[in-house]
Amino acid sequence: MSSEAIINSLFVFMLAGFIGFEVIRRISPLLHTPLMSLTNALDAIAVVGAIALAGEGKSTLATILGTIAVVAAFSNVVGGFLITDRMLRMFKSSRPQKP
Amino acid sequence: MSSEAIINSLFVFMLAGFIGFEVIRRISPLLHTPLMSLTNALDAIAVVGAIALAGEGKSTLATILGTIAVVAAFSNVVGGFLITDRMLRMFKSSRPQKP
Amino acid sequence: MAHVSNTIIEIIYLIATALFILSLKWMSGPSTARRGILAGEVGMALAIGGTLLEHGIIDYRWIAIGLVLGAIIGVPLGMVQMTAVPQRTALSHAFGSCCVTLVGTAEFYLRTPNVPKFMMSVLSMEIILGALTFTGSLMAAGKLQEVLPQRPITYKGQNFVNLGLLAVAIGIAVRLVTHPGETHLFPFMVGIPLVFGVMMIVPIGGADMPTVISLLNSYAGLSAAAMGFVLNSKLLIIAGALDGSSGFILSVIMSKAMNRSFANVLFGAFGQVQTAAAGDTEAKTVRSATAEEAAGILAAANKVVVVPGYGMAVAQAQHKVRELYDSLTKRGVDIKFAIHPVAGRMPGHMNVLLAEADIPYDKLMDMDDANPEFPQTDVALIIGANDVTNPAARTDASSPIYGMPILDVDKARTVMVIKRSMSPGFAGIDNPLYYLDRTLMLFGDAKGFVGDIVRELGGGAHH
Amino acid sequence: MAHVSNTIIEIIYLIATALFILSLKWMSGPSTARRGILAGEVGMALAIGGTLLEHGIIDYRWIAIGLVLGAIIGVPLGMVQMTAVPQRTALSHAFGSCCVTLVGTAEFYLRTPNVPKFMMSVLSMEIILGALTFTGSLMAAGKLQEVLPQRPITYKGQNFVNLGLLAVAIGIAVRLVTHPGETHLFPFMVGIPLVFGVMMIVPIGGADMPTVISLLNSYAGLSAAAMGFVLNSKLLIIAGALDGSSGFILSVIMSKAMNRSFANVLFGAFGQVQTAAAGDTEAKTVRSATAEEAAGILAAANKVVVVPGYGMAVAQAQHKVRELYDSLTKRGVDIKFAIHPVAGRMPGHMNVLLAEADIPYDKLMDMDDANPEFPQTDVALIIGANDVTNPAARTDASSPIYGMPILDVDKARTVMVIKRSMSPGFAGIDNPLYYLDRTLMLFGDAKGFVGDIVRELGGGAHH
Ligand SMILES: NC(=O)c1ccc[n+]([C@@H]2O[C@H](COP(=O)([O-])OP(=O)(O)OC[C@H]3O[C@@H](n4cnc5c(N)ncnc54)[C@H](OP(=O)(O)O)[C@@H]3O)[C@@H](O)[C@H]2O)c1
Ligand SMILES: NC(=O)c1ccc[n+]([C@@H]2O[C@H](COP(=O)([O-])OP(=O)(O)OC[C@H]3O[C@@H](n4cnc5c(N)ncnc54)[C@H](OP(=O)(O)O)[C@@H]3O)[C@@H](O)[C@H]2O)c1
Repeated sequence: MSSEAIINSLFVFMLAGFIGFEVIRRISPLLHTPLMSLTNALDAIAVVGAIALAGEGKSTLATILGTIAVVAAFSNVVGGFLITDRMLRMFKSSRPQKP
Repeated sequence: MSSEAIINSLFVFMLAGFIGFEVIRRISPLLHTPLMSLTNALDAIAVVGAIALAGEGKSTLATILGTIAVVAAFSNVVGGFLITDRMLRMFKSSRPQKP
Repeated sequence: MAHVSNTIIEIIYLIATALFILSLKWMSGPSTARRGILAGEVGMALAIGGTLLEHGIIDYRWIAIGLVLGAIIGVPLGMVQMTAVPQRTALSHAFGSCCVTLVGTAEFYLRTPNVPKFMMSVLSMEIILGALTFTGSLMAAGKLQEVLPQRPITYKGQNFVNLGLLAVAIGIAVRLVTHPGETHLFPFMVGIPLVFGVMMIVPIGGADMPTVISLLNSYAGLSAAAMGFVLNSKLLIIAGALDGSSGFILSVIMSKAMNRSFANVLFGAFGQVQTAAAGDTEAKTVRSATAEEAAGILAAANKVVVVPGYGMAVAQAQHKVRELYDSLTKRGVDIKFAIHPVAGRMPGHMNVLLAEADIPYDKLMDMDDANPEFPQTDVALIIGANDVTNPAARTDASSPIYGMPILDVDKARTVMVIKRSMSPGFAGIDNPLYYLDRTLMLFGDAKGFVGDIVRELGGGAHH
Repeated sequence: MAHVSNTIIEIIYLIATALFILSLKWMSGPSTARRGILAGEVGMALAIGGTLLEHGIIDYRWIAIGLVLGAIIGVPLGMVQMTAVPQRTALSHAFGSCCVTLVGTAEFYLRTPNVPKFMMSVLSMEIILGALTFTGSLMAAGKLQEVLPQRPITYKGQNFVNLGLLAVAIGIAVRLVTHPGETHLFPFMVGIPLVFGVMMIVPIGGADMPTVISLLNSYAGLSAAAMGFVLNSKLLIIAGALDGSSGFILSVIMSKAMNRSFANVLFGAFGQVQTAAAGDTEAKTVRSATAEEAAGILAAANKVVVVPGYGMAVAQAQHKVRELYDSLTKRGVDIKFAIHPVAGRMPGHMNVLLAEADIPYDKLMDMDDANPEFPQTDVALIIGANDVTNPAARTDASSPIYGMPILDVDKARTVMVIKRSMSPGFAGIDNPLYYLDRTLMLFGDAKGFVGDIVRELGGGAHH
């Protein structure tokens, strides 16, 4: 892991942090619960790391742990999007909703 | 310039773009003029590239162009911050201003 | 070639990241939120697709199995009752951090003994945060689901023990950073945080869980970001940072609205909420009323503001409330809902329940919009809410919730409170509101009582 | 060692970047804006300091000379009159893009003939954008400073020629990407955009410059970002992206408020504003009044809203306006200011001028706050504004500014308009407002006339 890669990662982390704060701070309290389940689903992107482990077959241990990790993370992907979608379907306006 | 460096730059550019839009969109019209001169000063960060050129002495051309570039950019740094500061000093509230 | 197509994969990740950010931006309001989910789903699909294309991958069987199993577990997790959302959220944090911890462990054994210092530090951070979030979230889920005892379990020197555990884990991490070859230490660096996660939750009351959960949320985000550093994946770093800041901001909002010091939350909300002796209650007198009387008052009102709280959630009363909303609207009564930021047991709890019962979201006012309305309100109908209406927060400097922003229901002409007894709410303190002359207590289960009122209104209520 | 300290420099850049972002965040409101500048200055100092530490640098003489000269030029540029801010801004865009172009040129000659394709493409983008922004901004500055003819110079097939030039430049760029060795082509890739920059501005009227300027602003930002790609400097990429989006957003705001299609702006606002024949003016009659009468009406009013415009800026009348504000306030008249987003000739123009005259910014209302106030306003005093008050934008579908959001001054009980003649404003169209019965024209130079009114008020005005 070159020191340049580290710096790059730090820059990316810093910028993403700023975006996170700017964006999340402005989400209406109305949607805080769906927000929680959505970020949950997005965070489950860790599944990509797990997939690589499970597939690259570098060692038996890696494959086993990787596979379990895929199960755990992917269940979050499916469950997270599913429930967020269900919640948002519920939110209806009495006025015709402007897109 | 490795393809990885390119990707990194693209990521950084994309993130910075998002931040730019989120942040600028929310700046009150009251301050649009100072905003223009501030971004001006910040953009003059290009001076770092110019400094490297002028100092690394890789070629006479590079040194000459670099030096001119330093003059151009640094005058923006100085002028930009100066006038932004002058403008903002002018903005006063009739109420005691909360920090 | 391999080179090029790696670039392509990276570009796919770039697009996925942009979609993730847009997904959160579009969550800002209900009108764009659906689009937000879509963006998130597409981004996720792209990211997973891109990974499957990667060259290193030689064997797809285990991946397939994993994905299938994951989907099978995920669907029920996505179909839970709305009232079960808090524990569901905790559970998914557990799954997420489980994944992170496992990946981190595997990475360590693949790379040891030659792991660069920085790499080893982030790896340790990933694993410690991941492990404690894993068990911590499981505990939290257990307490919320009430399979574990809700009440805080405390003993002397608890904080000392807990912080001690954490210190040891960090000490081991430091040692491993300098001597990444000492694999025998590694299991402890995983194990001790697992224990710490449990110990951390033990002393915290069930009602405090939501705050803990969103804190664990930001831990989970951080560990995912750390994993991104290890795997040098910008996609992961960004997703982790977004998740982390989201959890962080939500816990700040909660602790502010609960008037708890933010530090208190940051350090895992150690210690329990002080339960003030509500002994002097009998002294003062309260006026109570029947469903029939309540229906009469409501029918006579022009403007009614309903203040739902945790009680409505536990009683599952939202659908009855919807019926009440309908029959009052039919009678031309202007009925709105005032939602306190920490009403219920998680942020936005009430909004989801009322939305579930098909109450249009433009009838829901947040605290800032609602408070100016109470002075012009004929009836403030409080359904299973307590602390968020407690005037002591405004008036009584000695009260533990003093300074907490509340809904000024006591400004309404008449206040009606549906709850089962005089017993206190989450903060465990008495509520002077109940002893005002303008206040009528409607004792009973939220669902049942609202049902009765609706029936009364149905059967041509008075005048 | 060299390695380590490079890392340190990178970390310095990281901090500088964070400070730049904070600097913009804090510009969001007047109370934090000063802190914003400070953050920006510190960040800049860090960035420059870090660069000076870099190992490649062997000779500091030229750098020193450059910095000193830059400072010498910069100070006067920082001290210009507030009314000269538009041309000053244009000039600084020219300087910035000059720097970018020069650096790009040097980089090319240092790297040719072996320049990777992607590198060469961004390099070309940097140079083309930089060069056209350089001459374009100089032209803009010249027109605003009125050293160049304000009026648009047009000829047949102009757009064709211009776009042709641009096409050729891009063609050369493409060729250079594939054959970076053909150095003889390079000068054309610099020269043609320089010419294009001039040609692009020639057909644009002086008054349209502000929109062009903020567009050039975003070009400058983009070219700086491109330079960041070339030099692989995240700091530059981020600063460029921030500057770019800022310029972009401001031009969107302007074009919206001016009711010009955004495309029209994006493509360099080609073509000029149509000047409607204001021939039928004589037909209708207007009522005019003297300073004495105006003073009387103002003194009798309870609520006065002042609508400043470009005329106040050219007349430098802001200080007299301040005196008017003082004497009316002393008489207990409630006087406020309504600022249209595109009043004057650049975004926020009026705010700066009034702030310069020490008028507290909480007396300045933006359009959305102001419009609901006019119906309760006794006197709307328009000082050198025209288009932004033109009711035709609401009523007359045939008007070129139809649909442009305006200040509804015609809803006020009395309207008084200070201007020198009946001649039109920037949009070159007649203003029906002047022919209303409730409207009084106060013909004269803004500064002089406001001065007279103040004197009248001073000398115990009527009743
Ligand atoms: N929203 C969040 O994110 C969050 C997170 C953590 C903590 N909290 C805390 O939770 C509290 C929320 O306030 P709140 O007013 O919504 O709830 P609360 O203060 O906890 O009061 C709930 C009330 O509902 C009544 N109740 C319980 N079950 C009922 C039933 N089946 N039917 C009718 N009433 C019932 C209870 O009184 P009876 O027992 O007499 O019926 C209780 O007084 C705040 O103190 C907040 O700080 C919120
Ligand atoms: N703010 C921006 O960013 C921006 C950018 C580009 C374009 N614009 C355009 O500029 C216009 C701004 O509207 P506006 O109402 O502020 O200005 P305007 O519509 O251009 O009208 C200015 C008026 O001021 C009068 N005037 C000029 N010199 C004067 C003096 N010395 N004393 C008194 N009056 C004087 C002129 O009438 P007399 O000649 O009769 O005195 C003229 O009618 C809009 O059309 C807008 O679209 C704005």
